[in-house]
Amino acid sequence: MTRSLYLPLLRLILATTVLVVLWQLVIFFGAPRYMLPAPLSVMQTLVTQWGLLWHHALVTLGEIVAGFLCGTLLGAGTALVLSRWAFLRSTVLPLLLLTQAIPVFAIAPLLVLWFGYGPGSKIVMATLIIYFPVASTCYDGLRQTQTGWLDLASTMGGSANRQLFYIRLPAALPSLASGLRMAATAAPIGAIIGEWVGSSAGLGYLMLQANGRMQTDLMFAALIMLLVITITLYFTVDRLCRLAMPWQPDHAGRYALLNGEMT
Amino acid sequence: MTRSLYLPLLRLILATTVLVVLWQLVIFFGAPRYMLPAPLSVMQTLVTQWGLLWHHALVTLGEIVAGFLCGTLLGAGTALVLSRWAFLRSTVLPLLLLTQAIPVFAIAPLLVLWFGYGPGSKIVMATLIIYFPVASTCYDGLRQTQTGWLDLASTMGGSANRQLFYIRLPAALPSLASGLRMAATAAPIGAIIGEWVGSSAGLGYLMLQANGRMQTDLMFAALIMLLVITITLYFTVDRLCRLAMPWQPDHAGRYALLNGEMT
Amino acid sequence: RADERAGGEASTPLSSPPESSLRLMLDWYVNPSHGPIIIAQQKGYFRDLGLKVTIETPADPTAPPKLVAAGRADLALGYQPQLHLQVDEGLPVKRVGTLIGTPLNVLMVRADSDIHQFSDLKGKRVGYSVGGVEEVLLAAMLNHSGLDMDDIEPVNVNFALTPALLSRRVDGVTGAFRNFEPAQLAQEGVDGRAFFIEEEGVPIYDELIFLASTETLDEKRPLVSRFMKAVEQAAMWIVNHPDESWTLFKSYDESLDNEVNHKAWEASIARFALRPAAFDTARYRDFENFLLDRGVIKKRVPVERLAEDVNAIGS
Amino acid sequence: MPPPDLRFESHTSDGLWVHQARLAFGDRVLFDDVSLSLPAPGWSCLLGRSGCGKSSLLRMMAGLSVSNDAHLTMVDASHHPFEQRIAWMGQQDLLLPWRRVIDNVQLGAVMRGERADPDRAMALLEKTGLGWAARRYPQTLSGGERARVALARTLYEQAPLVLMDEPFAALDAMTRLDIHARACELLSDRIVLMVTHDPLEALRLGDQLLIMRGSPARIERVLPPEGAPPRDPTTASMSRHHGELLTALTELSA
Amino acid sequence: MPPPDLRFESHTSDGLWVHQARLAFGDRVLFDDVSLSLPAPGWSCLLGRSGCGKSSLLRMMAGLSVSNDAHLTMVDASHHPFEQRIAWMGQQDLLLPWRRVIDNVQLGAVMRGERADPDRAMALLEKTGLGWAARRYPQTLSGGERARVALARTLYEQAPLVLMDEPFAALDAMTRLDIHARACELLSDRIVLMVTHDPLEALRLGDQLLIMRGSPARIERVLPPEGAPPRDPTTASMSRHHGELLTALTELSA
Ligand SMILES: Nc1ncnc2c1ncn2[C@@H]1O[C@H](COP(=O)(O)OP(=O)(O)OP(=O)(O)O)[C@@H](O)[C@H]1O
Ligand SMILES: Nc1ncnc2c1ncn2[C@@H]1O[C@H](COP(=O)(O)OP(=O)(O)OP(=O)(O)O)[C@@H](O)[C@H]1O
Ligand SMILES: [Mg+2]
Ligand SMILES: [Mg+2]
Repeated sequence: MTRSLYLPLLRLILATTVLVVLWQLVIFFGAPRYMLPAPLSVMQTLVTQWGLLWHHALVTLGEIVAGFLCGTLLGAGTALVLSRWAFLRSTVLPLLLLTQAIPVFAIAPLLVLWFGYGPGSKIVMATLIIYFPVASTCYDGLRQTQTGWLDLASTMGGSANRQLFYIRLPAALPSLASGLRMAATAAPIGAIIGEWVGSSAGLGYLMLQANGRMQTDLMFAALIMLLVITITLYFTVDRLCRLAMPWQPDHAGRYALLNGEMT
Repeated sequence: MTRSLYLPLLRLILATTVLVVLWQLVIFFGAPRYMLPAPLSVMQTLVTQWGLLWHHALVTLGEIVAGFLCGTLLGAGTALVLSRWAFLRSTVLPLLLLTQAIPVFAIAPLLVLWFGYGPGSKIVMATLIIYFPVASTCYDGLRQTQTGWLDLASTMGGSANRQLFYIRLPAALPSLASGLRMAATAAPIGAIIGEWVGSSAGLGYLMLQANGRMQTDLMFAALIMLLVITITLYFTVDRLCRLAMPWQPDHAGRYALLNGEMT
Repeated sequence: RADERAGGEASTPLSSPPESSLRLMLDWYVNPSHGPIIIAQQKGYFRDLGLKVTIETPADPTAPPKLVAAGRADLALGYQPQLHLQVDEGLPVKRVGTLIGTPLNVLMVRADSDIHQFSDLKGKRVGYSVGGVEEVLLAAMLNHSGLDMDDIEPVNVNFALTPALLSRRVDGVTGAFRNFEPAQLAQEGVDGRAFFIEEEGVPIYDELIFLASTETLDEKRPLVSRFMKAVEQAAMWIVNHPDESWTLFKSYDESLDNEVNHKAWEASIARFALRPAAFDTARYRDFENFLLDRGVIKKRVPVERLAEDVNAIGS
Repeated sequence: MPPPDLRFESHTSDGLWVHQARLAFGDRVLFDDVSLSLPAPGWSCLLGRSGCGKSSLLRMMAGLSVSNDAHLTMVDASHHPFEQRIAWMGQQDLLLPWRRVIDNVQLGAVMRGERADPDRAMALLEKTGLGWAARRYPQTLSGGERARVALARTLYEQAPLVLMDEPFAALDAMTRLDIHARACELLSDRIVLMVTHDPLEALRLGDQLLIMRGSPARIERVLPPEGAPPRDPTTASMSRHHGELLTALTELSA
Repeated sequence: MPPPDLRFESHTSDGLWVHQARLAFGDRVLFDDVSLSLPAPGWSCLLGRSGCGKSSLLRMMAGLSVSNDAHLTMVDASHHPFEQRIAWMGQQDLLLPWRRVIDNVQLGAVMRGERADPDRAMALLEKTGLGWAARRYPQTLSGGERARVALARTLYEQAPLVLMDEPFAALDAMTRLDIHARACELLSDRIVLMVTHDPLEALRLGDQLLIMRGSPARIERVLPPEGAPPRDPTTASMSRHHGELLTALTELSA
């Protein structure tokens, strides 16, 4: 258990090192400082401006978490509703598709207008950006239930609701997890867009400021804070998803699948 | 066959009507014209400025299609490579995650500087934005192969490559389709962001321009062109995915699953 | 919100007014061009006049006027050329003060390029940020030198002007500010050459102006008036104490403290409007004519619709 | 609904009638206008060649979709449509991998929103010899163990009509004998229709044997040896019947 | 690798030996230090109670993972490790839903990158009575039809060792007799190890019967009636053997 917890962390550190080396190489081969600061100067900024970065990071973190929760709940809820009432699907799905096809930032000013400059508009933005991916992966997952299970449930007199919650939903958990993991990486992007459209705090705000002033090292320091948030969120979600599926081989050991069952 | 082709179209039209009515309602309840123009005036602009819109739409369409192809190929390719060589996964996956966690638009200015203001940078942007979602859904799909099939294949002396291509890949097609559908809605967003960061043609350029000149109706007309492109792309991808899975119930009729097989 | 409204109505110049809040939306992130606002905030001039000013920054300079119109902010920073378009499109905003009363806009090229005069731009790539009228101004300058838009290749670089020039992705950029971009270029060891817009056939205009909503202005005019008073005090103080003012400015936000900003600050001091509330009718009329002639706007409006001197009416 | 066919009333006075069953996939008609009657209580065994439509018939009786050209009518002793609950055990075990064995057994209660009865579920698992596996996930069970869990799940349902599709096919001879006795006892008051491929099993358990044959298929009724099920497979009467049945099957299918 | 155990050499001179097979799941030891020998060519039938570890043993012989505490050694007649190709037919049919029936049969060729031989595949389908279904997707087949496709797929492999886990369990008596004959003929030159629950089937086909019993399990060897397989199930000798085997199984498992 502990081993499985530390191993990915170790790998992450390894991956980071690789990335930093690549980064240094890019600089070596002539990316100018105003485009890409040296890793060292970014580290320095990270230390000297820690207070500033931390303050803004907290703001963004709050927005991200709230947006992630809202987005996944709404998305998963929509998927559930659509797979429960199939007749809705034929009209609601294209509607969803239409709204998804509108780039969030195209309507960002409207959102700011309606939800203000506070965290509200950022949460809405993060929610919007993950809503459709979550809804569509969940929905696809919910549709792919083994029909035999549903047949069995219906002969048992299972109502559509119960079939949804006790058969379709657990069967779709791997797809849900896949959707949630993706949402974990997308929610921060939503919050940042929200901050770019208008705000007075948050990492997105800080990045814009720094970018506008060509303080690329501060900008990259903020970016690194954002990365850390995103990755933490991702691994938390990943771990929770695994915990929610104790029967899955990842957890029960690789030899659990003697009889050729679906993993 | 024809019925199944026209029905979604009909629904789409219905959905659009609903959306337009909602839109009109929003205006009715006080969204100012300079933020949200009336549907009618947008339609008018669509007609009068058709030449302009068409010209820019073609540019964007090219970028989107190119980006979609690159992104899905790279994404699916990565997923294949990762599931073929599991040892890569432990280092490459966190690396991917890191790069995904960097908001595309944070590095958009860098991309523009490297790839220029031409279509190149937009294609790269669209590619980047769909790369990770595609790679991660495909990868999740490729991991969830029924172990029995793989056992069978290995007793037959199937090499890892052949198992990947003849067992894992077809088994993962529903997940791949799910990823591709999502990519179809995200690729246009990438292209538009690319155009916003710097360009001299395309719908994103036109939208920025119109926004700056307060021509909200032109901006929304461009948005509608974008919507049409996105939705066409989505349905094309959806149809192709179905065609690639002739054994799936959607195609073979709903009674094909007598023996309780996975749908 | 309630206390603000109450404050606005109850205020009389004589009694010490209760504190009223005022939301100001800048045009862009905080930079030396915003000097008087920041100094007024730092020196407490707003507070002294009973104002509690919150400063917000957008990423898109076209958003603030809309947000003011929608009542999401009380004041916004905008650009005069833009204002004409906005009013033409029916946006209920008008100019109520001036922050910088001269054009800052220049067309910059690298000093080491082969562009020595404006007409050398023929066949070159020119980057600009979409501000709505920048293309029009560029066209006017080109016409002035006997060229037109077809002779150059315009590229929208969306505010990344300096990097575009530094990386030679474009040969020139328009929309650069004469107080800021040269300092930024110098920081990277590149000299710039500036073509001043007013010398290339564009009428003189106010670069940075304060905008308010016409719908709520009557109610807010006393507040705006006080706000302008504080900005005026600050501008004056900056001129009087150039070095001290830099120290105070950079203390607003630690990320402001760098060499580029310092240089830009020095270059900006001479540009701040010393009479922020004052308003020159001719300037607005002339610029309107200029835009009308080029077909950028469709109709003429009374100058009072565009701008006013908040101290001339009411209170 | 067509009027009940009175022909059937003659041979049993109580039970269940299936009328005018028809199944076709496109042009291929598997059976048409087939009728059968099931005594209540009683155990009917359905035999027939692979692919003749046994599983499909059971699915149709369970109200599950099979083909768009499938139809049958089920009426009870008083000629009313049979609308009581049905326990169906498919040819596959259909255990849910995310529910432990005992939770799989109690699935019916969960599905109907009833209070689950873990004691009864546990008792059934004990009877099928799987008490020790109650807390395991089904993935870790052997084929025969899974089949027995599915059987326990079916027995947990207290439906008057029980449809079972080759329930004992994955069990060894000994376990099978054991389970036969348990099932007979537990299902003594129900209408049971079981598909099986083992003539001995059919002879041992059936109150009537139904043989499906021909194309399109028809159903013939054969009577089992005298004596109450489960019958001892080693008696002479059983051997004779077995021989006869095998010969009959061979002839019929020829 | 431990040196080959010479004890086994005595009873057959040619064939395959499995030594020191051990399987445990955690504390539960299913079998330990079990050995068996398979004559070549010859047909061995493995019988045993549900859950005693038959499928697991076959998986281990096929080189598939079962548990992290599982081990065995397989050597051929000349005491070398057996490294030849193995055809394995699992307890489930494992048909790929995206390949048509005929393509499922030819899967082995595709897997090894060989040229597929559609004529042979078709011939095998004909032999299993499924020539008509060659172009269908497996989802549209009945349980017994699927099992026969899986059998055809196993027969398509031309491996010297064939491991089959209850291959005929889903077939009716008649089809089974038919398939027995075909399989016997087609597999006459291979080493076959088949798990079955039907003693009659074992007696009909086996050159030796292996009975797995006890806990931890051991394997006993029983000789079948004289005569070459497939033996006629209706002879007196078969009946006697059947009775004996049943009694033996009952006793052993008690
Ligand atoms: N992953 C696992 N963890 C724990 N126990 C397991 C696991 N897999 C299988 N078993 C147990 O191992 C035993 C042997 O299983 P196996 O499938 O080999 O039985 P079998 O002899 O083939 O039985 P059947 O005739 O029912 O198919 C069973 O009791 C099963 O519960
Ligand atoms: N969707 C389908 N389309 C076409 N034919 C089908 C479909 N589903 C089933 N069939 C055919 O219907 C026939 C009857 O199937 P069914 O499963 O009822 O057979 P069965 O009697 O249960 O056979 P078994 O003993 O092998 O289980 C089979 O020949 C099968 O191929
Ligand atoms: Mg069947
Ligand atoms: Mg088994």
